[in-house]
Amino acid sequence: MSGQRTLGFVSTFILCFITWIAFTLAFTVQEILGGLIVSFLVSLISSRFLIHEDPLYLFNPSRLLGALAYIPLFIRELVKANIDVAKRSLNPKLPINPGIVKVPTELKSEYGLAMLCNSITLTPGTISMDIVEEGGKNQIYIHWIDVQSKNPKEAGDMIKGSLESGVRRIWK
Amino acid sequence: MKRFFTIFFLAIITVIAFYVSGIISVSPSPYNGVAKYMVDYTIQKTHALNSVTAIVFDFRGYDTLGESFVLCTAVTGVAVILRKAVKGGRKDETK
Amino acid sequence: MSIVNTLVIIGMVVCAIVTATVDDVLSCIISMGALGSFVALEFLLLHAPDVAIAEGSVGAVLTPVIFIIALKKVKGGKE
Amino acid sequence: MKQNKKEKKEKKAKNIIIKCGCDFLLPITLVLGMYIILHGHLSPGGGFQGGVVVSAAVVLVFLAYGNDGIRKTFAPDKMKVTENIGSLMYTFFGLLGILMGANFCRNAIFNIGNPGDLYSSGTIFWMNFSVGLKVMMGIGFMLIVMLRVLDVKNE
Amino acid sequence: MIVNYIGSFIVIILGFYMVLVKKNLLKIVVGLSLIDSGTNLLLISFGYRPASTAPIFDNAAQELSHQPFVDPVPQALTLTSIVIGACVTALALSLVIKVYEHYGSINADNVRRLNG
Amino acid sequence: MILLRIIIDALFLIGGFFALAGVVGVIRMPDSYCRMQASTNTATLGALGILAGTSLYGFFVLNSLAIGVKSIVIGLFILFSNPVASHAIARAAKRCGVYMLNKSGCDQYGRDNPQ
Amino acid sequence: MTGFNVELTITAAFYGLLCIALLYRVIKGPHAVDRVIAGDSIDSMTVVIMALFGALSNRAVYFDMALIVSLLGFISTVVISRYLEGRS
Repeated sequence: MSGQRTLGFVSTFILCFITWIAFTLAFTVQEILGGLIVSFLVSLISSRFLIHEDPLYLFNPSRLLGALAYIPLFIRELVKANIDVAKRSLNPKLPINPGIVKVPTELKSEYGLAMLCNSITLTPGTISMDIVEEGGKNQIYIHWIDVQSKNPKEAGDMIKGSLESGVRRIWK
Repeated sequence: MKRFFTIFFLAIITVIAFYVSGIISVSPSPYNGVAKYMVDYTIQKTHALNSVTAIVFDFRGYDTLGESFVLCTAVTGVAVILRKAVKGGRKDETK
Repeated sequence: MSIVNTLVIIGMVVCAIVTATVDDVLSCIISMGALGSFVALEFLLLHAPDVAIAEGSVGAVLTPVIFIIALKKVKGGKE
Repeated sequence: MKQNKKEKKEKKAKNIIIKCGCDFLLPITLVLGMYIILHGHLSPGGGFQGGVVVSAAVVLVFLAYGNDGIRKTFAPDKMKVTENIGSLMYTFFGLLGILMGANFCRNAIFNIGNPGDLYSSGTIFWMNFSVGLKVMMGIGFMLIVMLRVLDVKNE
Repeated sequence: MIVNYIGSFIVIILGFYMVLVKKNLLKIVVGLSLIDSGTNLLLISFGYRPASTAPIFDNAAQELSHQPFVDPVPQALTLTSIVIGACVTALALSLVIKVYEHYGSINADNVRRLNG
Repeated sequence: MILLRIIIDALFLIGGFFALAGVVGVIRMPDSYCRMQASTNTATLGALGILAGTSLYGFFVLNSLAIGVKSIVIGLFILFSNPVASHAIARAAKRCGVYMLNKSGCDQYGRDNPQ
Repeated sequence: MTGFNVELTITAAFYGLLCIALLYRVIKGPHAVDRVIAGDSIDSMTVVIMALFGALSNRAVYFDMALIVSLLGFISTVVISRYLEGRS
């Protein structure tokens, strides 16, 4: 357990130091030293909150590649959904058909679920409202501005088809 | 009746305020005296780059001392007024 | 930038009028938060970033939290 | 009735998104606050602003874990003591001017380092640090007290 | 900059209106906070000068050295004022909580009547 | 130089267009949940387009590393913090029974969690 | 300076105009939730105007303000939603 905690401390330290470098952007000795001290103190407090399960989970190269590959996928979905909602709201007839659907998902880990739900919320047209666990499977309630299908499987494919496969490459 | 007097009073204050703002806006604040001194001597006397920090902590340090005491008093006052919450928390901690 | 300055002042005044005239206490607090946001932006436009940071951080963290706690504790503020 | 209670418990346990968001944003907030405190003499900011940003950590922990999380994480008595230590540090650095033969708050040791470095400008750096310590602990203590009011029942 | 003066005076007067007319104690505290914001804006507007920049001597300011600086003294005073405003708000709200626990009402008239 | 200017102007135009669409949606939509959908439109492409333009402007026109990197960091912060707020307010609205326009007749949350 | 001032100013003025348009929802929201949504959008637009003004004045120090507002702006919304959940 103690080794686990040390590894979590190290990964939090790396995150804090990267953040400090992005804020200051000065590479003198004093700034680097101050960054090391601040990151040490901060990760002493917050490492037990940041790390949920495995501290070195993201340092696998395949998962880092998956995270890099997720960015263009996400941007493509974002632009598509944005154009769709902009068309709907600028149309004088306001063609909306709202409703709440329930969608099953395969993801298990907390960060994976949170990442999927945040991606769904960020693409306009869908907002994730709640997560419940039923029968060993996590179900997400989604408010959808244009309900095209009430069947959970089809609706899931339409809303989060490519997003979930992208997330599953990173988290379990 | 009371409400009418209140609104009448506020209306008078409004008229005076607009008149005053007209007077202020034609004569902008000059830039000599204490402000010029403080800006000129910031780097020379304190080696700080931010003028406002230099004023707050060096030229007018008594202000910050008083502000610090006000903050300490406010925190203590909140803790004294809501004493029940602090006590309840402490009881839970010892459990 | 004087156009932006005028627009921000107009928004601030409208927020203040909403704060003064609305009945519900929760709506009053929400529009006061919007007024704080406008005032912080106005401080930045007047070239005072120190004051803008102070107002922004106080208006984002301290004020809404303690107001909501007080509102919760007095049970909605109904008399 | 029993089923209803069970359902409620399950819902409370599944509040994942806010918890993960607050967990991820907590170290970033702390680093941002420390950056604002320590760079008070180079960029806008200073003790008070950075202290308020750091004390947002209390609110983040409350949003993620409720009052139990605050009780496990912070120690209010030590925070009050630390606030007083910060106040004493400020007074000491103010009195340093008198000790060096000038008036109160006179910057007597300003010529250490060049202007523009992180550690420069003498007492201003240390006063920033002590005021930041004082404000973060004071506002954090106040927020903890006010958040604990929510748990106390009216008799 | 007459717009700034008029806007901040309107905010201050609306805060006065809330403090004088409203019966709800929470709204009175909101009015105090409004007066605070308006006063800060008025103080900062006094120090503004056209075609100037913030009083921070970093690398970008050395290039713009022909421009004057904004008056930094009101900014430092306003910084103190904001801290005191936050303290006043916190203390007033804790008093409101205590008044509600004691009297069971936050209407100013009821509280005055019960007080005798 | 002229190509850079065209790119930055295009980014600003994209941001302004989507922000306009989001604001019109917030004003016109019939119920609270649809207004929320439109407000995400403002916060994502409306803000990210402008911030991408500002970052390019800082990197290549002003030659200032700090402006470019800080713009990107602001965009990342908006991406991290905005959906949490959006999710929280949507759930609270449904829990405290705000009116929902139910044109499709498909309200599975209300069916599973009766008031 | 470099000729970009016109675009930056026009974009900032446009966003300011949109902020005032959003105030319609603050004035006339039937429920408090609508006002919260409008306030949240006003926050993100404020961040955009701050970034534009910092780029216009060519000072990197103005961006710290936008960092703080974009990072901490969600706290008030989440706190208000927590209050609304408990009220029902």
